[in-house]
Amino acid sequence: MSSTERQLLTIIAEAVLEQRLIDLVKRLGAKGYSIGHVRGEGATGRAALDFAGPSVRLESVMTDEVVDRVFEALAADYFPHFAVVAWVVPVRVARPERF
Amino acid sequence: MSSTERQLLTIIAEAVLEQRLIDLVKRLGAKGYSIGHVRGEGATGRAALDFAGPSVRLESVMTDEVVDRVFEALAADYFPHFAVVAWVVPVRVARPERF
Amino acid sequence: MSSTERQLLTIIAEAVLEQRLIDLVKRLGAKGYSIGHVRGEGATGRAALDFAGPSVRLESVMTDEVVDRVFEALAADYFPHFAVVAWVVPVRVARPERF
Amino acid sequence: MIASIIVDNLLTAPVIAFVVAGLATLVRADIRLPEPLYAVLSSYLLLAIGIKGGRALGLSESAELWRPLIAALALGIITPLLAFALLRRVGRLDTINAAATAAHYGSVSAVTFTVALATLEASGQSVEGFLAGLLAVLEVVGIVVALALARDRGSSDGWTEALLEVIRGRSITLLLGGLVIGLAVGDERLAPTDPLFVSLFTGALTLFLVEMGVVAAERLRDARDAGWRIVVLGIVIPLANGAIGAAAGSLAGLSTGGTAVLATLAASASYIAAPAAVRIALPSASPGLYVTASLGITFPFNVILGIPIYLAMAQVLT
Amino acid sequence: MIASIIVDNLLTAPVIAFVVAGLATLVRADIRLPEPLYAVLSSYLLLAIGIKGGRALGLSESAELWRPLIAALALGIITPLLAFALLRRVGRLDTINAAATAAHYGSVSAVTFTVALATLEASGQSVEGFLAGLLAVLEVVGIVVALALARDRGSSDGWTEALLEVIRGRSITLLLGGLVIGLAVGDERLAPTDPLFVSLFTGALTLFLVEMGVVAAERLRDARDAGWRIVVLGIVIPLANGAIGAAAGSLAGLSTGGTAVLATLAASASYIAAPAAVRIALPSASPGLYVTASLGITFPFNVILGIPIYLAMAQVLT
Amino acid sequence: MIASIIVDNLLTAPVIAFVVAGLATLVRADIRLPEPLYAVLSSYLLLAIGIKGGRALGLSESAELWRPLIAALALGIITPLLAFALLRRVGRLDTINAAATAAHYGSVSAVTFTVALATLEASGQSVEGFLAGLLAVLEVVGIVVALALARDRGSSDGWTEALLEVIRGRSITLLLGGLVIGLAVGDERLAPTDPLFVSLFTGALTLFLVEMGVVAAERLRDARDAGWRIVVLGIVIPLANGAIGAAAGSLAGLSTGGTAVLATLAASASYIAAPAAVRIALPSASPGLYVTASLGITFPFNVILGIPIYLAMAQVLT
Ligand SMILES: Nc1ncnc2c1ncn2[C@@H]1O[C@H](COP(=O)(O)O)[C@@H](O)[C@H]1O
Ligand SMILES: Nc1ncnc2c1ncn2[C@@H]1O[C@H](COP(=O)(O)O)[C@@H](O)[C@H]1O
Ligand SMILES: Nc1ncnc2c1ncn2[C@@H]1O[C@H](COP(=O)(O)O)[C@@H](O)[C@H]1O
Ligand code: NA
Ligand code: NA
Ligand code: NA
Repeated sequence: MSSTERQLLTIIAEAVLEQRLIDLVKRLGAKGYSIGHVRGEGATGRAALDFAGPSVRLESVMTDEVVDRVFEALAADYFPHFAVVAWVVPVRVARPERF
Repeated sequence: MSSTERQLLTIIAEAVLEQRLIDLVKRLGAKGYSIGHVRGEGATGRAALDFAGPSVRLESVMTDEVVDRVFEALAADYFPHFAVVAWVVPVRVARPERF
Repeated sequence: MSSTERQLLTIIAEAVLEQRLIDLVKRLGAKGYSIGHVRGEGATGRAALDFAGPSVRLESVMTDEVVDRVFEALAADYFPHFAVVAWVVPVRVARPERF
Repeated sequence: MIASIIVDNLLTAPVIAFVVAGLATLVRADIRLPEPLYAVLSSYLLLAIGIKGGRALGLSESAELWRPLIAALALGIITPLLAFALLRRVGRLDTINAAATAAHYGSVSAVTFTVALATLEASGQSVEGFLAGLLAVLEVVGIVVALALARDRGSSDGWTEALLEVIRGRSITLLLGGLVIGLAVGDERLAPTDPLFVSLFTGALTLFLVEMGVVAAERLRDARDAGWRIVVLGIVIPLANGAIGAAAGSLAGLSTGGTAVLATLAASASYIAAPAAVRIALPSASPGLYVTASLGITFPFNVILGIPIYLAMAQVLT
Repeated sequence: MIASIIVDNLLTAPVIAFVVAGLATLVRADIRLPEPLYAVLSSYLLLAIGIKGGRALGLSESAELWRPLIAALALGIITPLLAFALLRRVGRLDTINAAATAAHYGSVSAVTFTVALATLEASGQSVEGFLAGLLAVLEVVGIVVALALARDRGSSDGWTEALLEVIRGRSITLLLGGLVIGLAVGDERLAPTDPLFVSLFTGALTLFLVEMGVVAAERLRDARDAGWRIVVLGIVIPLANGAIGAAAGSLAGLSTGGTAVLATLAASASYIAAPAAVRIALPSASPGLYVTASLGITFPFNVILGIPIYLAMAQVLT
Repeated sequence: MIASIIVDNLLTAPVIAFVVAGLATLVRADIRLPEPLYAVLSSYLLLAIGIKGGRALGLSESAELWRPLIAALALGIITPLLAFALLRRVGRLDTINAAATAAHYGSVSAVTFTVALATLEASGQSVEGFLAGLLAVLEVVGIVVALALARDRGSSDGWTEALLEVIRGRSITLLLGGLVIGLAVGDERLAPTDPLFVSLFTGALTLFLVEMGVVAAERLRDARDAGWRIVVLGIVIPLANGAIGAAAGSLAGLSTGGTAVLATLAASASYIAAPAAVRIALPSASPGLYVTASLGITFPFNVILGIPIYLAMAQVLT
């Protein structure tokens, strides 16, 4: 395979944010995303959040520029008040034009 | 821990491919795999695919040779007609003989 | 974003271990974790394990020290008798104090 | 008299199921039902309530409806304001948290409503069918009014978004969808669906309250963090709102059963629609506070003691 | 006459539920039922239809069965060929896409079949019990014939794989499993299961059609991309196939009700078994085309208008 | 006589459903029900059995209960010991694996119990209501005794953990929760929940046995790896334990139906609570062995042939 690099961004967030995060990554340039569901604990404490169902686990493979933009937006609008964590890993992909 | 490297391959694909992808990675030498389910969007458009249920998210830790073989097979048989994306990350594992 | 590195540990294990693994990573210093469910195959064979439901997929972003401690504990108490695999990837995070 | 009504309410299958599951959870036994059942049963209950309401609506004169509708609107305005005032003064909450919590008390809990219906049915009281329609009205209005309080004080962004979330959300849509289905199909042609939507209703509610018992008990554990003022208000606010609701019901000319149900609606606190809306509109408010109050304190209080009290109020006032 | 049959069909609970949920979705309200319910209800419906059929089969003479079976086989050959011809000529689709879509019209929709049964029951018409067996036959044959068309033209690889997928897939297995259970247990000993498999049937169908309303409405939105020719054919093909089915039913000596149901089967388009098989056998065909046609156009057409039309056809022909 | 009882048992809907689903799976057809249904139905069955038991308990004299309770405790001690001896001697298993497997035979299968109830009901036999309570006792005691065997021989760590897992686990909690609900609410006030917990019971069991047929058939495939000794013991142990159970039942003064059910309980092998406990307490034991034996061999044997045999034993002994 070609060894083109892209960034895999994983976001875990409380359930009410699902649609908002999808809109966010698409608006900032991600060409695709996948969503699963998880349960967990972090700084916020479990009980206060899971009334709305399991947390969202969004993953999206994107370019470096897009990942930076998304992180900025997360830091500005979501980190302060919502239960959200995110991390980034470089991945190798085929068909780089698709990401 | 020992710092042996292996490759973590993640494949996301439309639901009808589930059994076929399992057979593929096993046939080409993967010693294990895990399957979860996600919903998402990409180049294909959501609506045309989810009639068969959520997409498959297959992950498998494998050797470099196996990952190359799987990628070739994906490119030959699945990328052209099916909704499939895949990416690879190097991971550290214990008990490398298990992968 | 700041480019602080942390380690993302992924553990896949048979269902009965769910609560035990959560307790383990918390006790050894992880500040958070997320749990999803998968089905798969590995060295143990599928049939002998899934009576208790789908396997656990735990992921937790942690410091290098914590990841080493967790791996040691896994090797001592879980690898010998239980169906468990684990791998580690370095990830970039924002707000490193949260992990 | 109240004692006997309380016993009558307590000994119904749904309420006992709630109590047993709650106690089991408090002693750390796992009586949780499988996850998908929660969502399935709550959708079923909403749709079934809606269908029942629409069916009854089809048999009512529209002239009967105006006064109860006005009563519901009035309650949707008064109850969150009263809750807000109490939460500010007695509860000592800041504006944001007081408004966030008031939204829950201004809105309603469909499950509490349903338990009231089951209790009244068990005691042979009849209830006006159109009350399910008022449930939908009250669910929205109370949230709007409370969020407006916070907005006036300049601290809500997601306001319209939050509102759309409530109005287009599943709980309203299933209820209204059921109403329309019930109304359009009509009493007679609905008969073949009765085994599902009528006969199974109380059993399904019983099953659902097993799950609610678990969830409420888990919340109750958090009550310590919320503080005793919240615990007290979690009982005082529903009693106050229930009294106002009973008064409104009797003024609107409802039957004793209908008045008891309207009082229950006024007294009940939302724990699905309101938290979701508030989380968006007032993200800085603390869910630990408002979810604990509505789900951990007020919900069990209403189910176990409140409903018989509101029924007694209704009997006095009608 | 047709007008009154249409109204009778429209006002049943399942059809109204479908319409209400579809309209709600078109105005972007979320009336979707929880995800697990979809799979659970569709398994339940298939098993219940099967059991009902097997039970009736146990009470039938096997001599009655030959002519309807031949009729079904004939329909399984004729209807996909007719659909293919129309899709090529009128629809201007290439061979692959025409064959892919024809597989859907050659196969059947168990839910459409079920709505027809409920409608006929509501109007007091009796129906031959063994029709559930014909449903299983038709489900497979039509797909095979259409895929053979594409294969002849050299463009299907996953052919046997696709076929096994259909034959061993859940929808056939649950239906046939139910048939065998119904046949083996027999009418009398099945009585204790009646509260689940008989009494709840119409209610469960109503609930299922809420979900189908959502899904079909989402598909309908895609109709614009598919083009007006597909929209027209999504109505013309079922009408043509329905007429052929009605003729076949009356030739096979079925009752009026049975003829109407066979016509409905012929007219209905698969949206579960066929898409899965076609996706494997003809991966280059466009799902946006065939799923939109069968689920977004033909399914709602049949449920709302088609079934009463096929019943009218049956009344004329028997 | 046994032949006719076997046929009577075989031809009930739940048993035929089990057989049909098992055969379908053996020929690789996919008749699996959607995943969430498995968990939902098993919770429902446990709760419904519990409620039924609690209701009957409320109508019993407590004096009647002592002797059956002692019989159950005795069975909880004797049956795992007998199983252990057979598995060591005849099965040639090491201590750990023998104890692990014995825990399954010492414990019970609520579904096997339920099939026995349905069979007896179909044949008009009445059964003491309090047996559901004995089910809860037997479920725990047998596991404890067998794990104690392994512990004595120095090889169990997770012992208390494993025990808490069983006692606080869902299957015990739902059963006991149901008992308390049934007892507290009482026969009369439970009536509104009958459509769910009584009428639907046999149908739900039938549906559940479809799923069990799939699961058991998958296990049966693994039987080859487990060896023929395990296969033979998977039939001999339940027959031996069943005979002891029948003797205990008649000594305890149970009715014929009650004796047959107690025998069935003694004969049945756990495949939910025991595997989970054993996996924790004896992680080095092989699940491929004990799950195959209890789920792949003993469960189908009991459901198809065992229950009528235990009924015949009960008829001889009472
Ligand atoms: N260190 C972590 N590793 C993995 N997931 C985490 C971690 N911290 C938090 N999470 C997930 O993110 C959610 C919200 O985190 P928080 O905002 O810290 O409460 C939690 O419920 C977890 O599911
Ligand atoms: N950039 C991406 N990141 C993560 N998941 C993706 C991405 N692109 C596509 N996917 C997933 O892969 C599926 C098929 O993609 P596609 O073939 O592009 O339609 C989508 O439904 C998504 O779930
Ligand atoms: N190479 C692998 N890649 C991904 N997941 C694996 C791999 N091997 C095992 N697993 C998962 O870990 C579980 C237990 O593995 P094992 O202990 O090897 O049976 C399996 O059921 C899989 O879900
Ligand atoms: Na209220
Ligand atoms: Na057709
Ligand atoms: Na036993």
